[in-house]
Amino acid sequence: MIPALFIGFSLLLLVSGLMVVLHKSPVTSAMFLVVAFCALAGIYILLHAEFIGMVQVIVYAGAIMVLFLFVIMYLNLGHDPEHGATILLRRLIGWIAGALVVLQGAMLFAGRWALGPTSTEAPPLGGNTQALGQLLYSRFLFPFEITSLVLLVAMVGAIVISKGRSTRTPDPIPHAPHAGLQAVLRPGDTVTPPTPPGGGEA
Amino acid sequence: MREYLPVLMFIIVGIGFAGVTLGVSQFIVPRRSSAKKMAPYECGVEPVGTARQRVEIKFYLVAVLFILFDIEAVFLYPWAVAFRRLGLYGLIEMVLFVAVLLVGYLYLLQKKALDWNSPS
Amino acid sequence: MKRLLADALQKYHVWAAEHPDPTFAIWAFIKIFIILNVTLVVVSYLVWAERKICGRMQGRFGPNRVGWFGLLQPWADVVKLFFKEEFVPGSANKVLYSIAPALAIVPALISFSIVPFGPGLHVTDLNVGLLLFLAMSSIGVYAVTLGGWASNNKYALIGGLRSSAQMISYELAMGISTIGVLLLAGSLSMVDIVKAQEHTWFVAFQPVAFLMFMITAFAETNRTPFDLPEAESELVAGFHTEYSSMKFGLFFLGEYSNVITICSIAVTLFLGGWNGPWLPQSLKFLWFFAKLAVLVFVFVWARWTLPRFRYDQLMDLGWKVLLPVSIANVMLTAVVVYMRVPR
Amino acid sequence: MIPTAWPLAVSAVLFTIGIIGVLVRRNAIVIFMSVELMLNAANLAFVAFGDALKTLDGQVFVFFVMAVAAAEVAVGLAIIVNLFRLRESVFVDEINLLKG
Repeated sequence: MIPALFIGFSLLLLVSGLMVVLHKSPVTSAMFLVVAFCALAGIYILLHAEFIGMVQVIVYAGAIMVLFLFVIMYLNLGHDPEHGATILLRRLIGWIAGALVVLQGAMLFAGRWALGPTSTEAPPLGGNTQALGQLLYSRFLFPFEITSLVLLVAMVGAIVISKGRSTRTPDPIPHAPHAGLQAVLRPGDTVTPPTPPGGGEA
Repeated sequence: MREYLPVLMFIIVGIGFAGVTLGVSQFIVPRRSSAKKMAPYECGVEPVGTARQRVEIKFYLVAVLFILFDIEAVFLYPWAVAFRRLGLYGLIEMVLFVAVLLVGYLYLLQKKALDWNSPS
Repeated sequence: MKRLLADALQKYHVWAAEHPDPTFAIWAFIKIFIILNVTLVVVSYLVWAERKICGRMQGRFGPNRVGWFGLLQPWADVVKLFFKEEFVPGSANKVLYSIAPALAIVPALISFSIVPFGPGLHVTDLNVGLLLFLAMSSIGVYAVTLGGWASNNKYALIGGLRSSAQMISYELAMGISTIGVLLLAGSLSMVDIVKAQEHTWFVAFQPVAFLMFMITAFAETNRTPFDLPEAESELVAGFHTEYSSMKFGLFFLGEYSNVITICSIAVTLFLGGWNGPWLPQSLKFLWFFAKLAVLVFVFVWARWTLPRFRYDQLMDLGWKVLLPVSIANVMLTAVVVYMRVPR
Repeated sequence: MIPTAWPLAVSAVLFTIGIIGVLVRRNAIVIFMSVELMLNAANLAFVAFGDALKTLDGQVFVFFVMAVAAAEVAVGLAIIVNLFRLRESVFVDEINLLKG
């Protein structure tokens, strides 16, 4: 019963992972990534990592992907236009890598690993979270305190970069290509030639 | 491991219920669409321009700060559950952790990153 | 007849003893089926109750046409919603447009799997129970964001963004305000939390956390005084402007079942779940539903009395008041628990 | 029971999908999502080995990887947003500020 569940979750994970990469519109690939994270949370629970599974849904599927959605909405992205010579080259890389994936998967699934099957009984000290908590705050104290510094740096960095130089209007790039903007809007929309980017907009 | 089975079944039953409801309503619903009905709703006025405008930067900032403080909350859960065995060391560790993030929070307040009506 | 029943039961016990797993699965499925139907009926009658109470508060009757005291009103609504015409806006993203309502109702229902209604009456008792509720409420944000974005409508986009920004800000304060309870109970499993409240409910030790949990509960379900993004006077109907017929019905159902879910979690965490003085062990679940009814009444009552927050007040309250207060509360509880725990 | 080879194979395949995404796609946001996929593939390998050797160290490490990944996404997307403000496009081919 458990292996069947594992295979189900893995298929869901790999298919939605592929769809993230292949789909045209970024919002749809973001939603496939959310599905992939939930499938991954299911796999973690099967591997006796319940707390990590729940944290995965809360942090990745619930917080990081919301940020991705907000940024995609902020950037007002339509579909990704496919044009230019790079298409041919990219298709080639895609196929080679695809073959690599299939070969790798088959080889690993068939391969015998030295480690035995995973255990069935729950980890020793009571609930998973309790044991994790004790371990995390005793042996892994140092990385835990460093993580708070990493978060602090990220907070300050994000605020500085995004609020950044809004007071000083950024110098307009002489040849800023409008093609980019044109590519962003769908062909159907008419747009009056925009003023060169870099006006003091918020 | 067995107690997670009902959660999975609940997920499947929930999705099934939502799917069946939407599916049934697809068949029953009368379809007399016209160009007027299909246009986005603008309180009866003729829709102007595309609906995909630019969105302010503040929503981005709220989401970023949400992630960082969410990580802090997630670190608090195992600490809270295992607090009785950790004792004084656990308390001191967490006070340090929260103090560092408090510095970030004060920076956030000082820079008025989350003021909605301040013209940024 | 009785003999037939007796040996059928006996045969069932023999079969159940042999292979426990399938019996566990069947019992779980029966519980889930019951909970799903009971929730849907209770939610539709909550809608009816809200309209009745609102009527009474505003000096009028509320629905009393359909059936006795308007009791058949919810069924009339459901049938109406099924048969209303559906306008899918032209350039809307069809797939995401129809997924959003499902995302509104499914997480709210799943959180019921961990709620302990009575001493033995819970679908499942996970040792990370509370986190499942928080995970499901963070998935609920997508219904609002996608609903706003996919319906390709100016009001819906801005309303959807504002509601999701509000929901994630308050979800943070909700997560941290539950940590005080974890410190006292020492476990994430909901049944252990309720058992830890045998003598004194946690609302006695954590009044501030309970108050903050209720405030975030209002914000999390987008109800007054936090429903500015979908207020009539503000953005037409916020993120569900472009929705009609059963899709709007699912959003509506999702909001109300979210109210019931959050209230039952609040009862389990702070008001001692099924603990109550006089009732015998088998009738304890009545305590749970009594407390649930009181909390849901507070939700309905607040909707028709409190004025609405402006958006910047709402965000300031979330970030500048609730967050620091809840972290301070966690630290204070930790110090007190450390002092009081016998060495 | 689940033989350890299976989660490791899934993690390897997921990592390769992440690499494909980074190489093939032109949109900076989708590249960033593929990096997230690669990070999660590494997390899966951690948990698989942690479970096989019956220690919790694997899970603690996944915990820290999540914290760092969150910080990385926060700052990375801030950079992408600023790039978009400057160049009005988020396609990596057109962002060549360093060109002479």
